Amino acid sequence: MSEQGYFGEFGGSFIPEILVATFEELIAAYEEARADPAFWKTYVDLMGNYSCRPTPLTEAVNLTRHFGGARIFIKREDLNHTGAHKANNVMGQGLLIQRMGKKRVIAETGAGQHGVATATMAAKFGLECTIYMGEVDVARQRPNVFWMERMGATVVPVTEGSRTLKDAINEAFRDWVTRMDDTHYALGTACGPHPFPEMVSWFQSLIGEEARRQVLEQAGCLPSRVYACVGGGSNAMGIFGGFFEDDVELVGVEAGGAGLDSKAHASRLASSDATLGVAQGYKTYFLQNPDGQMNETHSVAAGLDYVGVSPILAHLSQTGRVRFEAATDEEVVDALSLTMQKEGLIPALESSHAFVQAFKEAPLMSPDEVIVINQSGRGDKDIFTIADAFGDPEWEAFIQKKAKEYDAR
Amino acid sequence: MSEQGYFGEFGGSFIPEILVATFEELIAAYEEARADPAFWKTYVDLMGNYSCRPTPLTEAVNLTRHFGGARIFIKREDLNHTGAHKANNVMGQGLLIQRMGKKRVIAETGAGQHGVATATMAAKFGLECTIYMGEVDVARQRPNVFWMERMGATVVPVTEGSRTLKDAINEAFRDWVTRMDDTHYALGTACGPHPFPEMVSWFQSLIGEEARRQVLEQAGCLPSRVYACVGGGSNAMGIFGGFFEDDVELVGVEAGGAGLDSKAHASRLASSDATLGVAQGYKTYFLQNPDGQMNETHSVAAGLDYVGVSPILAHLSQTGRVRFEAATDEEVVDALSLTMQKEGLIPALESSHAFVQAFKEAPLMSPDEVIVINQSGRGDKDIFTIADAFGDPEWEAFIQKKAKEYDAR
Amino acid sequence: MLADYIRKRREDRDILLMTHIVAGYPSFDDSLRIVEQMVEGGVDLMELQVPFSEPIADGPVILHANQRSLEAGSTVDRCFEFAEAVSQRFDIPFVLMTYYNILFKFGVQEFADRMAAAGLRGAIVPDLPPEEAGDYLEAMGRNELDPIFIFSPNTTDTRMSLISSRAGGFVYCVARKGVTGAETSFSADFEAYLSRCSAATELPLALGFGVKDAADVDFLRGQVDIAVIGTETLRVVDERGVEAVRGFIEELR
Amino acid sequence: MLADYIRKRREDRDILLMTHIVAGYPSFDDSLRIVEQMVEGGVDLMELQVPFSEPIADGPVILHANQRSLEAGSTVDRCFEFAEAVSQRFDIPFVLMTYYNILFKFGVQEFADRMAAAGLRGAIVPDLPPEEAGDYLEAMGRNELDPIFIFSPNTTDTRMSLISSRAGGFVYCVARKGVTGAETSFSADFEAYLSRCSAATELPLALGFGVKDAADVDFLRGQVDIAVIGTETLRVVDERGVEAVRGFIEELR
Ligand SMILES: Cc1ncc(COP(=O)(O)O)c(C=O)c1O
Ligand SMILES: Cc1ncc(COP(=O)(O)O)c(C=O)c1O
Repeated sequence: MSEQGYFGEFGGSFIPEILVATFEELIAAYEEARADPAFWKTYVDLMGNYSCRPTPLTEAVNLTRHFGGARIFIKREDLNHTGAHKANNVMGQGLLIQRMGKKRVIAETGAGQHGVATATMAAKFGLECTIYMGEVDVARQRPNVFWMERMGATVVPVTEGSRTLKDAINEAFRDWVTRMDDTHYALGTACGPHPFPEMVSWFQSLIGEEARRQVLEQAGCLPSRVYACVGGGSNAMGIFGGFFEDDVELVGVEAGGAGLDSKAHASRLASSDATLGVAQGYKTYFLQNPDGQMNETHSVAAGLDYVGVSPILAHLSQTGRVRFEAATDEEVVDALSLTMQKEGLIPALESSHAFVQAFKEAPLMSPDEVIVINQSGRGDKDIFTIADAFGDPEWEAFIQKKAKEYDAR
Repeated sequence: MSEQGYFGEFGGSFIPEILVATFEELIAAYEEARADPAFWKTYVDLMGNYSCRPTPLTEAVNLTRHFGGARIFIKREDLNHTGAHKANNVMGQGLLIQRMGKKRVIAETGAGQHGVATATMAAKFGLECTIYMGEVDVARQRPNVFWMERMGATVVPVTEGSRTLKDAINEAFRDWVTRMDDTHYALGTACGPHPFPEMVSWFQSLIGEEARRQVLEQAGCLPSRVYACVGGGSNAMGIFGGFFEDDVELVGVEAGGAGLDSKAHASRLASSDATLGVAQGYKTYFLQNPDGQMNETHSVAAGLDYVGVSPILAHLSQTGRVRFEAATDEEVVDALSLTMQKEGLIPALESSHAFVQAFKEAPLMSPDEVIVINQSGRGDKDIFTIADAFGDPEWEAFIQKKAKEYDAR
Repeated sequence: MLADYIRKRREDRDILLMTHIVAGYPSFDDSLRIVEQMVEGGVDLMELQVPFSEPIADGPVILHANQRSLEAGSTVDRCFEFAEAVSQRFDIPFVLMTYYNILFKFGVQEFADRMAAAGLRGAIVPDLPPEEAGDYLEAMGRNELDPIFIFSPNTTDTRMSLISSRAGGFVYCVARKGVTGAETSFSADFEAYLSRCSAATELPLALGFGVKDAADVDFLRGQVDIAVIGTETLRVVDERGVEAVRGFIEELR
Repeated sequence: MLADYIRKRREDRDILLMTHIVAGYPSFDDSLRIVEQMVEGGVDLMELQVPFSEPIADGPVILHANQRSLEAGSTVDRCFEFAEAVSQRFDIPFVLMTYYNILFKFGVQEFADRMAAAGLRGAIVPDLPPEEAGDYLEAMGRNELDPIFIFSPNTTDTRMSLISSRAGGFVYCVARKGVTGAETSFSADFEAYLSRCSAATELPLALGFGVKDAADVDFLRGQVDIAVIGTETLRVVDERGVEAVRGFIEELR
């Protein structure tokens, strides 16, 4: 049996027979592209001309002063077109779609970030586009649905299961099974069957490549530690990718939700609640019950609220190359608030998880040391969630007034 | 009498005596900075490390194909940190504030874009910050108010006059008069008393500098025409600045609102409704009644909804160097919609005005010709306005549901 | 083994019927009554699906049944009890259908042992390709259980041979691209596909995904050994009640 | 000219009072009654403000009055009629106060002519610095109207001289940084400031911005020629009605 797509005991490809040919085609296209330096150049150029890569590495002078420890640098994936690192993966897969000659793209989305990025890519590449999104997420992330629809995508609410991200993934697979000839499924994170974990990580590796170069240039040395939040794991794999060969500690931060002992979290690797399993086409740690049924998870950040985790990260956790921590919802809101006030940056709630852990450790480090935090996305897309997280009464009054205007129509 | 700050018959400095010394100080600081190449370098570096300059110039392949005329390139100011060209000016003035040793910054804001940019800069530079915003705008642009407050700024609703942008400017001057020792007023556009029109244009000239270099690199030639929307005129001055010496037609697009013959517009130079006047500290064309009282203006784009216009642009209109056109609200929504669907870009409603005019002209031009549109900002910050402009019923239902949740608390 | 049963039974019948239920949907009591109706209606073998929270290869109807069964408290243990009860009580072979995680979490070896103990005859695990099935095949073999695999129209000939070499009982042929229950249209390529399937394996062939009435069954007569009726019986239960199942099955031949 | 009137009047009074109204606020009828009350209360001269939609140098109270007057339909023409009426009827000098755009749109020359025709004696235009005032000075001069300019605490000595050289009637000294009506605290620097003002000009000095009761007026006695009561009378009208104005003025000295 082929060991393709395994990272230690994690990964693999657990897919229905009907998708096997499609995956073979995808793997072939991916491997061809990966072996072709012109493809990478096209990709880098596209990201330079359409998004704003290289994204800056911003030195957080005020936060550094505030904590009085390590020098803090922030990698600014929030400045990507559509507002997050998700754009990297999606544009890369868009180029692969062109290579494969497909005409339609589908994707799952939780928070909506990956859906917006995919709809954007589809518009740019002239592809038909369907986005699967849990009904619960459609309801709470309407702004993103609005943009996807305006960009010409069809957004299909998924009404089964927990009606969130994992169900949207299932539904996307269901679509793919019926239309694999003309359709590519652009999975949004470094999860799923081979080649997705590896391929998505490859596209995201731009982040780490740039960050390594930039930190050497700006700080004159490698960082002691690099922090990234971990949902599926793509932004983390992206930035970590630049530092695997270096003596740099890599720290992944998962959603601690209401606390690791509350069960209301989404920590697969930082908690001991997850166990090895096989679902959604791959083997990794899942938050599941003893029967193997997936649990409901919780996080203030929709993008981290997922039962599984990249098999590559599961492996790196096992080997000890990446350390995993968790940040609670409350800590996240505090870190976000501090970052806004000190630096004028608005990290996404997802990204803020990485900030929490960095803020815990920076003060204990020496001023000679440097750390890098990956700001995977911008928070201003999530005003509904963030305003609720802050419990802003003026915001509530504004929405109530707006609703009355609509009622009066 | 000094002719400082005049552009033809426009401009000047009509300020209360109490501000004269403050303006002298500002002018001195500005002239010193302008004469100091290190200042510009610091500014460019800051914009490179904190925002994502140079912002890309994106070739709009699909729109070009759609219109079948000139090759369309789009300058991506939407990718700036905080989502618009406003950041350029604000960060530049931030550096000046540091030079002057002031501890507090104030600003007016209409749409909220400049307010958010200023609050961001204040957070980054550790300044106390007060933003004046018309009460009407506070009510309709609550998301921006939310972000300003989270960044630590105080937002003061202005309850007099039309309670919009011009009233916020008046109020900011009122504040400045009482606290000019420690306070800088960071005006948001290329209007107001000298040195603001010239200084703001200087900071924004980064846009044109980059765009010229990029279009030569990417298209191999200069553009035939460059399009920019014109509110106060800063983004237009910014991009035009790169092409003044060239044989390039410059087109400024004002808010046509409900149509130029409706009076419900904000076209100072493209319509014949405006007359020469002196207000808010400078001389230019104003939309005013025969007594010299300012009219109420209208635009779907809050950032263009202003009675005056940059004295520099008024002059360039008079000399014929810049051509002025107007785009109606309806045309703007159509152009926005097309741009989203064809390119996956979301121009701000303001920026969409420039797209309207470019779309009218591109099909009539030859495929050998190149045009550049300045996408001054991103539209996704304005979802409330854009959703209303589209009349999206699902959005309304979402808001109504959200309001009910809040009601139930 | 199952293949023998199927070949034997085919001596009397020109096509066999295999039906499918989701254990515990709408309840275990109902499941039992549905099995009863099906057996009385004359089905030749049955798939019992152990519900899984992420049934990636199932269409909306079966997906829904999985969810409802779990919500009603269905557990793997309870499903085995149910399987044991029906295989003792009814004189047709039962095979289990579920997703790999259910086996994996249980322990693949233990799961196979337990299947055997419950009197089940084989298993269909749609998200377990033969490449990943080492432990599973071993466990199934040790318990003399048939590992049923799937062919699809885009499975290459080489791969069909590979699959066949691992498979037991019968091969489940997917009639068209798509998840269970979508509208089937037997295309021009259909015959070519079926002859590829027959050529690739000695095992009997079952054809599934979308079979829903006597006309569909008629069409398959002589072409495959087993017509699989999956989603449609769930629809009958949902729309016309448990008691309608027997009549529905009877009308199929 | 005004300076002579002021010097003359100062022979009898140790301080003069100048009050301010916004023409047409709350209405022109009320404005007339307020002037009447003020004159009866003994003010020595008055500022009539022609409302402007963008009164950049005025504080909230006067700003508000500007807006309300305009909303009530006040026009420049109506303000001139009003000015003419009061200067005919009352035996004190009236000066006009407004922003430059009102003059500019009207035509600066025509505006000055019209002021003169209405019997006004001078004008205060707070957003017109002397550097921009060429046309204005000429027009005022031709009509023998006094162009009243402003000193502020951060006006340099040189600039004071420049301003003084252009000014007529009196110089309006701003007592503290700030817009009209803000709380005044006469700081230690105050005396130094006033002596700089006196040294810079031969013209009488008026002191404004924030004077609000007899104590304030007392404090100014002997230091300047004119105490300007601006915002405070508007407050009296707003809070205690038109009829209270006379008493308020009388109590000031
Ligand atoms: C801004 C942002 N960061 C992080 C994530 C988590 O995904 P991943 O772990 O794949 O980077 C998301 C997912 O939506 C996101 O939107
Ligand atoms: C995105 C955007 N574009 C344009 C403008 C208009 O300003 P200006 O004419 O100074 O560029 C604004 C003002 O808020 C804006 O937000």
